[in-house]
Amino acid sequence: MIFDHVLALTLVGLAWRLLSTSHLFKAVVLFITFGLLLALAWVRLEAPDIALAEAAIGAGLTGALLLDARARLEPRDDVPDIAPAGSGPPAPDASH
Amino acid sequence: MTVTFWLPVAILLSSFVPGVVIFLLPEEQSGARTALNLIGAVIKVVLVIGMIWGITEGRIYEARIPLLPDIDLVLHASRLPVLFISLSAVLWLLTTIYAVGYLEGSPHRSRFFGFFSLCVSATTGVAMAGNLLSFLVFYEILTLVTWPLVIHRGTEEAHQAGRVYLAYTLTGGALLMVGITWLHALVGPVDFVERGALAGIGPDYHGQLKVIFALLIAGLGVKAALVPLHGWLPHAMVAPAPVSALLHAVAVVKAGAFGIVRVMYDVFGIEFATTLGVHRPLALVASITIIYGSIQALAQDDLKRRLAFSTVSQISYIILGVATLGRLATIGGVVHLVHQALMKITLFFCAGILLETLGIHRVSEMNGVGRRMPLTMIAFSLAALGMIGLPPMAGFISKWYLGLGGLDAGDPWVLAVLLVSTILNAAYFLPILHAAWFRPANSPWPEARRGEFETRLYLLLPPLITALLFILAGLFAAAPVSPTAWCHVIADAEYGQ
Amino acid sequence: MDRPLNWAVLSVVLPLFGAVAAFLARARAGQRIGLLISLAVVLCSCGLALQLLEYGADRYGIGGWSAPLGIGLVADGLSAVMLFMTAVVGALTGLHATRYFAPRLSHDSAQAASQAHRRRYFWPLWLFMWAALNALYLSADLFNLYVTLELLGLSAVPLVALAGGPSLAAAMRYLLVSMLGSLAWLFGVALLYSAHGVLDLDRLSGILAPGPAVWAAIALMTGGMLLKTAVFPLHFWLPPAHASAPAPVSALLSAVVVKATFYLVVRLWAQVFPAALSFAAGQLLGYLGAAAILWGSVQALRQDRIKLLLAYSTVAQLGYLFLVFSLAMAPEAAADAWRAAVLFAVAHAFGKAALFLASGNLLLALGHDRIDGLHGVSARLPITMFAFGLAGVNLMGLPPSGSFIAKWWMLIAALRGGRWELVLVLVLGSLLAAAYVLRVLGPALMGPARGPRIAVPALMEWTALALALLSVLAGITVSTSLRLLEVGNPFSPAPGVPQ
Amino acid sequence: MSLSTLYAMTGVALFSLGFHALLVQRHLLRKVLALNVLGSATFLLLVGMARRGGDTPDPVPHAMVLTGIVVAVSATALALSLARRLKAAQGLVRLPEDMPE
Repeated sequence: MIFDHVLALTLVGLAWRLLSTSHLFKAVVLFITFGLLLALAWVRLEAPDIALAEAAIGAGLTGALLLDARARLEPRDDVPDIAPAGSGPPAPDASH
Repeated sequence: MTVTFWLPVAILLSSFVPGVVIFLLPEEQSGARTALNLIGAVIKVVLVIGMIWGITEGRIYEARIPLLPDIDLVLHASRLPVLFISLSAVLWLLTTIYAVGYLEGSPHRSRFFGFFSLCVSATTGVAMAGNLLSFLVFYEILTLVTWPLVIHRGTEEAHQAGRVYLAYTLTGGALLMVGITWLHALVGPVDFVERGALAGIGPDYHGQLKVIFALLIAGLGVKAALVPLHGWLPHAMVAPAPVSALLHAVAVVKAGAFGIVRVMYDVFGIEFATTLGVHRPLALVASITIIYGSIQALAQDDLKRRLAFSTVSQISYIILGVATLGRLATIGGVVHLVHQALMKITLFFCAGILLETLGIHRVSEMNGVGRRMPLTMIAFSLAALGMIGLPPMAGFISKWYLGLGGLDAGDPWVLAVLLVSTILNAAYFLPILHAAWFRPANSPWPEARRGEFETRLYLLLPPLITALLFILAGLFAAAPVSPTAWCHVIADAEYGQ
Repeated sequence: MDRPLNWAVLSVVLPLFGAVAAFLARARAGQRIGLLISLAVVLCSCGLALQLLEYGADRYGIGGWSAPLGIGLVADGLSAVMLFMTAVVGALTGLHATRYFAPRLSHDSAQAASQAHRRRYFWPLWLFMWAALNALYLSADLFNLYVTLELLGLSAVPLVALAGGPSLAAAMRYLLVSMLGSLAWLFGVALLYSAHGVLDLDRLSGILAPGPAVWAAIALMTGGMLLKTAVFPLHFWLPPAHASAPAPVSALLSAVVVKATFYLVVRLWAQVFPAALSFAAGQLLGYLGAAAILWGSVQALRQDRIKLLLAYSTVAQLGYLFLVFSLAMAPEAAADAWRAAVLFAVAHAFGKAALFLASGNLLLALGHDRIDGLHGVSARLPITMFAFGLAGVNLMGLPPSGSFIAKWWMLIAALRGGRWELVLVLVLGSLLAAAYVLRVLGPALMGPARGPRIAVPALMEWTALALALLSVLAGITVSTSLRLLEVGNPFSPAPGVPQ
Repeated sequence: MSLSTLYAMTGVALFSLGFHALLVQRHLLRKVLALNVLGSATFLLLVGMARRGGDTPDPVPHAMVLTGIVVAVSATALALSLARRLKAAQGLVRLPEDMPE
C-alpha cells in the first residue's frame, strides 16, 4: 500500500513537472517516464493488458512521436518557453 | 378530390407556375415571357369566374392539405375571399399588360416578372387562407417576394427603401406570429368562421384575448399602413410604377386590410369584439390614420408620394367600416376594398405614364399636361374625383354606406371623419386637376412618337379599363352583379341575417 | 424478426469500407468509389426509414458479441431522421465536392499540387467521418458513443486542415477542443459506470438514481458535448474552423457534425437523464441558447466575409436547439419542444449546407468572399444567389421553411409555459437573422452586373439549390417526417399524433 | 483508502493538472502533452472507480481504456503532424493568440 502511495504521488509530481518545465526536451522525457510509471500503476490495478499497451503505445510510440516533433518544431534545442506571466503554473526554475 | 378541392389550388398555381417558369427563362426571351404571363393571368380570370359562378350556386371551395398534426393548410373560398381573389385576378391581368409596356427594354425583366407573379400568388393565398396559420404563411411569403420588386431599380435609394420595407413588415410579421401562436396556445387551432370562431370563450381569457387582438392588429396594421406603422409606404415609392400600383391596390396594403377584416369578422366575430370592447380603439386608430394620411398628402409635391399618403388614408376607410358596428358600415368598408383598388391603381398607372412618357414626377411639373395627354388625364381625373367621393363614382358609394353605417351604429363622429377627409381629399386632388387642365404648360411638351397615341398602347389601355370599371361599379351599385351587392350578402352572413 | 436487409449495419459498414478503398485507390477512382458509396448510403437511410415505419424500432448486434463488449446498434425514429439528414446533405455535398476539388488550371504548380492533395484525401476522410456519424446515431451504449465521438473528431479535423493556410491553426484548435470534449464525456462515463455498472442507454435510464456522482457525470458529459457543439460561450473555436475549411467541408461541419453532438445531448436528456434532471438545469441550457442566438447573430452582422458570417450564424442557430431544453422541462410542452428541435436541426442542416456550398461557388467565381465585393453578383450567378436567398428564408424562420414550423412550435411551447423572455428571444433572433441574410442579398441584387456571367460548374450551383429547396420544403413535408420520428419515440408521445 | 480509490483520486488530480495546463500553455507541444496527461487521468479514473465493487477485475473498463489509448496516440499523431505543417507554412508553434472574431 505504501508503494502505491509513493507511486501515486510520483505520478502527480511527474505530471506537474512535465507540464511546467521550461525545457521542451525535458518535458518529453518526463512524459515518457510518466508513461512507464503509469504502466506500473496499471499492473497494481491488476490490468496487465493495459500496462503492456501503456508501455508500448502510451510511453513508447507517443514518446517517439513527441521526440520527433520536438526536434522538428524547435531545432535549436531547448528554447525556454515560459508561459505568459500570471497565466501558467509557476516556473520551476528555482528547483534546477 | 373534386373540383371544390382543385379549383382553389388551380387558381393559386395559375400565377405560381408561370412565375417559376419565368425565372428560368433567359432575359432575351421577352415574347415567351409575355405570353406566359398573359396566359397565366387569363387562365386565372377564367378560373375565378368559374368559382364565382359556383359560389352563387351555393358551392363552397375548400382544399385542405395536412401541414402539422393538428393544423391543415387550408384554402377556402366563399363570398368574402372570392371578392378579393377576383379583384387580384383582374388587376393582375391589367397590371401585367401595363408592366410589359412599362419595362420594355429594361434589365432584369425575368426576375421582375417572376417575383411579380409570385407576389400575386401569395396575395391569392392570403385571400383564400382558411385559418390563421395558412394566412400567416402566405402573408410572410408575400413580404418576401415583394422585397425584390421594391428594390428592383437597384439604386442605393431603392435599397434603403427595401431595408425600411423589410424592417417594418418583418417586425409586423413577427408580432402577427406571436399573436397567432398565442391564440393557438390558448384555444387550439382557429379556422376562419363567419360570425367569428372565438364567440364562446369564457371571461377568464378575455384579458389575454384583448392583448392577442392588439398583437394581430399591430402585425396586420404594418402592411395596412395604420398610423404610426405606415412609415415604409412612402419609401416604397421608389419601386417601378407597376409595382406601386400592385402594392397599393392589390397586394401588400390590401393583404393587411383584408387580414384585419378576417380577424374582426371571422376570428373574433363582431359581437364578441364588441363584448371585449376592442372595436372602438380600432375605429379611433383608423380615424386618426384617415385624417393624418390626408394631411400628409397635402404637403407632398412628389406625385407618387402624394398618392402614397392618400393610400394610407383611404385604406383606413376599410378598417373604419369594419370597426364600426352594423351591416351598412360593413358593406361600406368591405366594398371599399374593391373600390379603392380600382381607383388607386388607375392613379398609379397614370402617374407611371406621366413619368415614363414625359418624365414628370412632381405635381408642380404637371401644368397643362391635360392637353398633351388627354386620355391619361381623364382617367386620372375621374379616379381623383372618385377618391374625393363625387357621385356617381365608386368612392361615393363607399362613403355613403360608411356614413349611413356610422349613423346607424350611433357613432355620428364617423360622419365627421368622412366629411373632414373628403374636404382634405379635395384639397390635395383638385389642385392637381386644376394644374393639369387649366394652367398653361411650363414649357412645350415633347411630341408623341409617330404611330402612338399620347403614349404606348400597353400603358394607356389598363388605366382606361380600370377607370371604366370603377365608374360602372358606382353607376350600377344596385345591380345584382356589382361588388356592392356582393358585399350585401357578405354583411348579411357576418351579422347572421 | 424477418427483416430482408440490415440497413442500419450497412449504413455504418459501407462508408467504412468505402473509406479504406478510397484511401487505397487513386484520386479519380477514389472519387468514383465515394460517389457510389454516397448513393448506397442514401438508399440505406431510405431503406432504414421505410423498415422502421413498417416494423418499429429495433436492436442489432454485430459480430455475435452481446452487450456491453459487443457493438450493439439501435435504430429508432430519431436515429433514422439523423441518418437521413446526414445522407442527403452528405450526398449532395459530395457531388458539389467533385467539382470544387476538381483540378483547376493554374500556373502555380504548388497550388495545383495542393488541389490534388485535397482531392486525394477528401473522400477517404469524409467517408470515414460518415461512418463515424452513422455509428454515433445508431450506438446504444455510452462507450461506443465515446469511440464514435473520437473517430468523428479524428476525421473532421484533417478535413478542416485540407484548406491549408489559416485553416491549420483552426484545425489544431478544433482538435484540442474536440479531444477535451471527448475526455470530459469519458470522465462522465466513468462516473456513471462506477455508480451503476451499466453502459447501455436503455438499461441505464431504468436504474439511474440521482446523486452527486450522477449529477457530476451529467455535468461533465453535457459540458463536453456543449463544447463540441460550440454552444455559447464555448463556441470560440467554431467560427475559425468552419470559415477556413474548404466550402464542402464547412457545409458538412456546420450542417451535420455539430448536430451529432447535439443529438447526443438530446438522447441523454430526453431518454436517460430525465429522472435526475432539475428544472434549473434545463433553464441553464435554455439561457445559454438564448445568449447564443443574440450574440451569434450580432457577431454575424459584424462580419465582412460571407463564410465567417455563416459560421457565426451557425453559432446563433445552434442556440435555438438549446433553447428547447428549457422549454422541454415543462411536461405539457415537452413533445412540441423536442419535435421542434429535431425539425429545426434538420432544416438548418439543409439550409446551412446550401449556404456554405453557395459561398464556395462565390469564392470560386469571384476569388473572394467579401460582402462589399458582391455588387450585382446575382445577375452573374443567379442560381447560386437564388439558393442563398431560399436558404436565407430558412434562417429567418419564414414560411414555408422547416425552421418556420419549428419556431411555430417553440413559440407555442414558450407561450404555454408563460416564458415571455424566450418569446422575445425567438422574435429577435428571426429579425437579426433577416438583417444578416440581407446584408449579403442586398448588395448581390444591387446595381448592374459588373463583369460577365461567370461560369461555375452547373453541378455546384444546382446542388446548392437542391439543398436550399429541401430546407424550405422541410416545412411542408413535416407531417410525413413526424411519422418517422414517432417510431420508438424517445420523447413522451405527442398529443394529436396518430400512434 | 483502498487501492482503487487511491488511483481514482490520482486520476482526479492528474485531470485537473492536465486541464489547467491545456488552458494556459501556449506551445502546441505542451498542449499535446497536457492532452495526453488528461487522457491517462481519465483512464486511471475509469479503471479505479470501476474496480470498487468486486475483487475480480472488470473486463469492460479494460477494453475501454485500451481503445482510449489507441485513440489518444492517433490524436497525438494527428496533432503533431498539424503542428509540423503549421510550423512549415506559417512558422507558428503556438496558436494565434487573438482569434479572428
